[in-house]
Amino acid sequence: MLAVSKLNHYYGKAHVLRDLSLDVGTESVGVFGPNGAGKTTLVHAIVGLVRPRTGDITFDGRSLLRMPTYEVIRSGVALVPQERELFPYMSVLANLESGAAYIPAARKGVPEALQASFEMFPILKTRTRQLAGTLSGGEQRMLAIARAMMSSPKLLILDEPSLGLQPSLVTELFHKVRDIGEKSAILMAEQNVRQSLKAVSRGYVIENGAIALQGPSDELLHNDHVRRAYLGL
Amino acid sequence: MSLKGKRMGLRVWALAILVVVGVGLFVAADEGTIKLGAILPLGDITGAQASKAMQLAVAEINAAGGVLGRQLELFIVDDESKPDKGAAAVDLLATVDNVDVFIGGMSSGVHLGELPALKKYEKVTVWIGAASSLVEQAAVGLDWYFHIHPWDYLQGASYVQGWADLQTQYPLIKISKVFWAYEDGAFGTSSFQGSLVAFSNWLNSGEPFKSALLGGGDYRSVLRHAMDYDPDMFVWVGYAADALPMMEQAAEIGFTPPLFVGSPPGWPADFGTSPLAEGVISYGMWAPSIKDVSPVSQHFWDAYIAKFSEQPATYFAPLGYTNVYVVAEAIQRAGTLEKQALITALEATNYASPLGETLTFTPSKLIAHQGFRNQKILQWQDGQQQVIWPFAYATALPRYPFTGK
Amino acid sequence: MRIARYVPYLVGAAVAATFPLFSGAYLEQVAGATLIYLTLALSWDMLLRSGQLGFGTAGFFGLGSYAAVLLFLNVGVQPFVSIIFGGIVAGVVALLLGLAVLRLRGMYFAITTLALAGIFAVVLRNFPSLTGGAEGKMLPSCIFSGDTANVYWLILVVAVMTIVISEVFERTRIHVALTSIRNDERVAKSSGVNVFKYLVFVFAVTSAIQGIAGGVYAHVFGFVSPEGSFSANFLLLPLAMALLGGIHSTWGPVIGALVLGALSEYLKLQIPYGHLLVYGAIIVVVILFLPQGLSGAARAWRGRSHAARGAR
Amino acid sequence: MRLLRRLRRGQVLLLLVSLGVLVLMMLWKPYALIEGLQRGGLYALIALPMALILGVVGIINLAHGEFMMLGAYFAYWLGVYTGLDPLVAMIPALVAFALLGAATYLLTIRRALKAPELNQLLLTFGVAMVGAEFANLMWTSQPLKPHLSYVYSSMTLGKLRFGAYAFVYTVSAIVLLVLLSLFLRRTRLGRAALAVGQNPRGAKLVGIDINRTYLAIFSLSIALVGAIGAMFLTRNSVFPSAGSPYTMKSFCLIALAGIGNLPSVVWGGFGLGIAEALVLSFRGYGGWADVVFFAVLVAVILGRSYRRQTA
Amino acid sequence: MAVLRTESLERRFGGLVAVHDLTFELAENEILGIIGPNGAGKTTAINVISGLYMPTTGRIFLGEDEITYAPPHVRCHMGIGRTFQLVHPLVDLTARENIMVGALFGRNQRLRQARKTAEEIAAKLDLEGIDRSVSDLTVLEIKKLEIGRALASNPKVLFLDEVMAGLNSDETKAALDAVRRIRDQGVAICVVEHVMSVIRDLTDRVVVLDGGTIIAEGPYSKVSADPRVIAAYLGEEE
Repeated sequence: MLAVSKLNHYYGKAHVLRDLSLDVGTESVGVFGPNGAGKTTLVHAIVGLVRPRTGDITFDGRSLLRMPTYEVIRSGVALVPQERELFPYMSVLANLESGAAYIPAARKGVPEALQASFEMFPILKTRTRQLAGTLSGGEQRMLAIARAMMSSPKLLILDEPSLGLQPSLVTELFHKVRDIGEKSAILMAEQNVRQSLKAVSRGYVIENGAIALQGPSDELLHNDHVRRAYLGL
Repeated sequence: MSLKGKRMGLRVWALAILVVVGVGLFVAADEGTIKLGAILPLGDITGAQASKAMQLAVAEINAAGGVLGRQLELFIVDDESKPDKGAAAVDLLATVDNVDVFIGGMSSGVHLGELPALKKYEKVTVWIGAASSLVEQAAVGLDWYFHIHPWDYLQGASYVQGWADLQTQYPLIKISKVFWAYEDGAFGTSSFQGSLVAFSNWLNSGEPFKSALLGGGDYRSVLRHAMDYDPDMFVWVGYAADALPMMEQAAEIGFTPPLFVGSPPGWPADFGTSPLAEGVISYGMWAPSIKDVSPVSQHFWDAYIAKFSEQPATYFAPLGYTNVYVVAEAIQRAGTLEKQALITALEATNYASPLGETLTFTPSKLIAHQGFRNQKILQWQDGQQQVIWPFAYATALPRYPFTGK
Repeated sequence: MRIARYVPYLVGAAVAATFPLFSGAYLEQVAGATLIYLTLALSWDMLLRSGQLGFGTAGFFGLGSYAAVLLFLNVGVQPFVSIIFGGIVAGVVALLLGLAVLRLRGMYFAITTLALAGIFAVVLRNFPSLTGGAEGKMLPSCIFSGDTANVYWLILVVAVMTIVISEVFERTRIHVALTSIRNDERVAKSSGVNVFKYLVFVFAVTSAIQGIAGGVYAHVFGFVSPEGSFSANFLLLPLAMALLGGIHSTWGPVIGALVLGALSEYLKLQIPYGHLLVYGAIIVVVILFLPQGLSGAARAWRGRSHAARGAR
Repeated sequence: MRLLRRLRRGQVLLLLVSLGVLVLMMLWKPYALIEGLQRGGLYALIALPMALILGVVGIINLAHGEFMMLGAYFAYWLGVYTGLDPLVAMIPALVAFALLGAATYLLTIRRALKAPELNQLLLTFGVAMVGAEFANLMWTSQPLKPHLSYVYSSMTLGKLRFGAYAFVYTVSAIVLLVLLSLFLRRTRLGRAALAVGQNPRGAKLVGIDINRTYLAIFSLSIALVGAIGAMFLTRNSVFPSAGSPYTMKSFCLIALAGIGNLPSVVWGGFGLGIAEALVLSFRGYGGWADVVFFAVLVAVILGRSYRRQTA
Repeated sequence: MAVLRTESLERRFGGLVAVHDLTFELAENEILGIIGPNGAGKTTAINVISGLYMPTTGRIFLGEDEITYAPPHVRCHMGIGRTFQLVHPLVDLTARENIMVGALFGRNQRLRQARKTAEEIAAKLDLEGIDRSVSDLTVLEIKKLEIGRALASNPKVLFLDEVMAGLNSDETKAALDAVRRIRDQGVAICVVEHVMSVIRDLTDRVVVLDGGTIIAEGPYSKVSADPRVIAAYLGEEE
């Protein structure tokens, strides 16, 4: 569904993506690596927030490279960004509704989608009128995921969803991600390798902007390098 | 030896250059045009129309054969209503264009900045702008300086005379209590100060307001204070932008003094179309209706409209026209551009101007050459500004009292 | 080699110093006014280098004008002394106000300085016995009796002094302090920069320069008035000049002031009616197409030609 | 939680105090209250579209007042040629100025969206200059104002006699506030605008075309301020520099209210209008009215910054 | 003798308690690691100690001196140096000038002296071409620049907030060496890191923060075996 090929990008002189290629079918795929490895740049490039210097990105056979972000989103990709990027002075409900309001395909299904959101994250249902900016970090993360799901995306991209969450929530979160994976394809960038590997079926390890390793989850889980560098074992 | 030779060479060169330049100047001065340098705010309607009226006068004079057989040439520089630009304009006209006479002028503040520059060249200057007596203080002792516009205190004195005459002529009119509303800038404040001196035998009260020109436009508190004072005459000193809103707000709160006087430098073009204008008295030097009593004014009016297809809307238009004619006639009388002769000729000015009266120069309180001293008292009647005083140029009888409808 | 680097400066200085010898009064007058604006543009930029956007330029200019004129009229000191006094008053007032307002950042600082400038004008207008009220005050005679060459040299001295101060700011620890504050205030603080002290210092110095410029202007044209001395022109034109020339440097505002000063005068002579329309359009076009200003564009061009030649 | 309660209590207190002040003023200086609400209404009305642009597009539009001035000219000349009342001319003004706004956005603002704030400031300053000088060339500096008899209709309430029409500004400010709030909360475009204003990147990520939103909001704001220009004309003369003082006032008002806070723009406008009218109501102290605006501004901004620092 | 000591530091933002009851010491020549999940309060703790935030309650001592309410630049003069989590190079200054900021204002050196200091420090950190502009530097070089600026103020205590993030393994190795060399010159160092291998290889002692409070303390080997730490930081095993 999503194919990224030979992506290169620079910030100033810093080469942050080096010939990076990966693809996502209908399964859940993880992208792992340390801070600054290029994970965020990669997902930003996919949704058009960053314009890579060279390479190509196609989604359902269409190139996303020159598409403005809103068109990428409307074509069925949703991103839950690291910084969540909620609308802080809007209510939880308005934030959720905004997830579907600008996607023509999703507009009709708002009540059902809201229902699904509240089922997935019951806490949100109790806070519909609260301003998003006043939610706790964990709640904001959930809201961001729920907002992205409102558009019923074909591909959901999650950028460091466990960031800043307390451990119990992290576990819960990856359960949810696994659930979501049954409906949508998922591309998840994570530092928390140990847990997130269980939520995806396949993974890539990025170091310094290039793919260092790739393979099915359980293979990675037993890889020496991964165990040493990311699991501290 | 070699050094001396060089010096000699230099001297020869310098002499040669001097001769060439001198001859050139001499030739230019003799055969060329007579140059008038005008400084005006071209972005403002006063300056824009004054400059056009000057062009009209120059065109007329040149068409009639010029002055002393030479053509007039008019140089107009925009002062942008800024003193530094005005001063630079003086230097430009004096040193680059080499004008023979300075004319023009509008704002007092700009003129204060121009005077030091004018004093450097001491060329004959005939000025139509600047009413502030601060300017008069700065112009003391300048024998080459001719001021056509009345100073603020002269305007005041002329109204004193006017109202005295009007009260004598029409016993119905009685004035003892006056309220002055003046815009809180230099123009309004100095007018008010001058009026207090001039009208010292009346009971005066006054308050500043913020002109719409500077973002104000709400006069109601001042109008209410005036209403509380219950004056026989209410005078506001502001700008054209204040005119109609002032009338509307007076009507709104029901303030209808027997005499409602406004003295902006110009009136909005459409003021007369408002019924509120009826009976409003205005102070000024000119109104279109003067053409009915003055053939010069009639001619000016027709010629201006014919040339520019717009009506002269401010008294700076006839002033600009007057400015050029006064200078041209003086040069003609002097027969030369020589300064002293020109000053003498200007002192003998006796020009029937389109403003109605005949212009002469006489000493004022501080300066030697003051032109107009009198203002006119005008009244809006049936949408037209009519002259009601001086009686010599009156175009209509006064209507009294002001109705406020 | 090193000397060659200074040649343009020496030539520039020589031209500036001898300007009255080969120009006329008109050009001196225009150059003098341009140099006043240059002083304001440069001093405005000097504060901007700390990241603080000041809108008080016209306010301190007017304050300096009034202080100079009132001291001159009431105490009868030398004009030069009164001009310096104008600078001191503006600087001290900025220092005191700075202690309060320099905790503000960004637009809030900008708008507060603008409001303070407004307050200066209203306050001065409302004490007519001292300040002449709305009419202002007139000097009995202008400095040098209005001789444009001397006036030019006086303004040149002030402008050069400002350029020198600006260069001192650029070449000493002040440069490092201000730039670090502008780039990242937290980093600056954590590296030992006393941010508040530097901000107050720069605010006071630049305001004092603006006050001196105001004092000079008042003495050159011989009067002060609330409308004239606090005119928005003394804020907006310098700002436009600095931005057009290129901010955060000495030479950007200098170039911007010289270009715009000459351009506005040229346009006026070419297009008597409506030159300001063209002037405004030029500002729009330059901002859209040369966002870094003239000096930035020159730098970019030079950089490109360097790169083309393989240098660096 | 306790903090929240204290805040609430503070707000209630503030409301009570301001109500008390209003009642006192009604008894003591009724005219200052009435006229303050009217002039404050005009301030607020003009500031609202500027606040919209600043809140959504993030641009301080220094040409704001000039667009209002051009709107007033538009209404004036439409009146001359077709006899349309300025209040009716507001409708064609909306259309014409939406187009003018769109053109301005596409030709200038859009190209400077990513430029530093200062460049945007200078850009709109240049646009303002072009606007004002265009008007000067077209119609000279001579003020124009149509005569409208309804603008000086008055009301009598007991011993009080005051202008009724000028409340049109007060009412319009409130109506515009309500309409804008409804627009921002209830319509898809309005919500998109809010979203873009609060978080442009977040807006992109929910599929909002932010360029189109900017264009729409800029055009809408210019359309509104053009129509407000027509309403301005009913009680004021129009001339080329008629608008610029209101740019400054609007900007100050928005800074006072806090960016993005439309209701506070309106209440702040009323407050400042009343404060000014109160100062003006004292004979001989009218010259200090201008200080009110600046002093309140400085006090509020400083107060807010200190509160933030101690919080 | 502790170089730095905190007593029950607390910092609240509105209702949120970012740092709670933080008491720890930093000994001379020690490299202390602070770890914990994102949002645990690590960076807030550094900000409170370096003076960017004032503590809500609690006290901070640098050696004998209490610095609880000293402004940040004074703390820098007294000997606290730090880097920032997301690198904050001063982009309008050259690399040399970036380092000079610390020397000029932290150590109060003269311009000429500071230029030399910058050179020395750059040499120590293997940072070449120090008259380049920041935009020409690589990520590693910018990190070195951050450390260099902090070092230039001659700190007694140096806080390194995630300086290894984004470095490849060779670069990390080089950076580790550099940090050790700094310690060897008598600077106590406090590192915040995510990369466990760095913490393991570098630190003498580790403090684990979660929810703004210390949940474990001790050598890495001990801490990494602590089930609470694994639960909080590494993620719960099912």
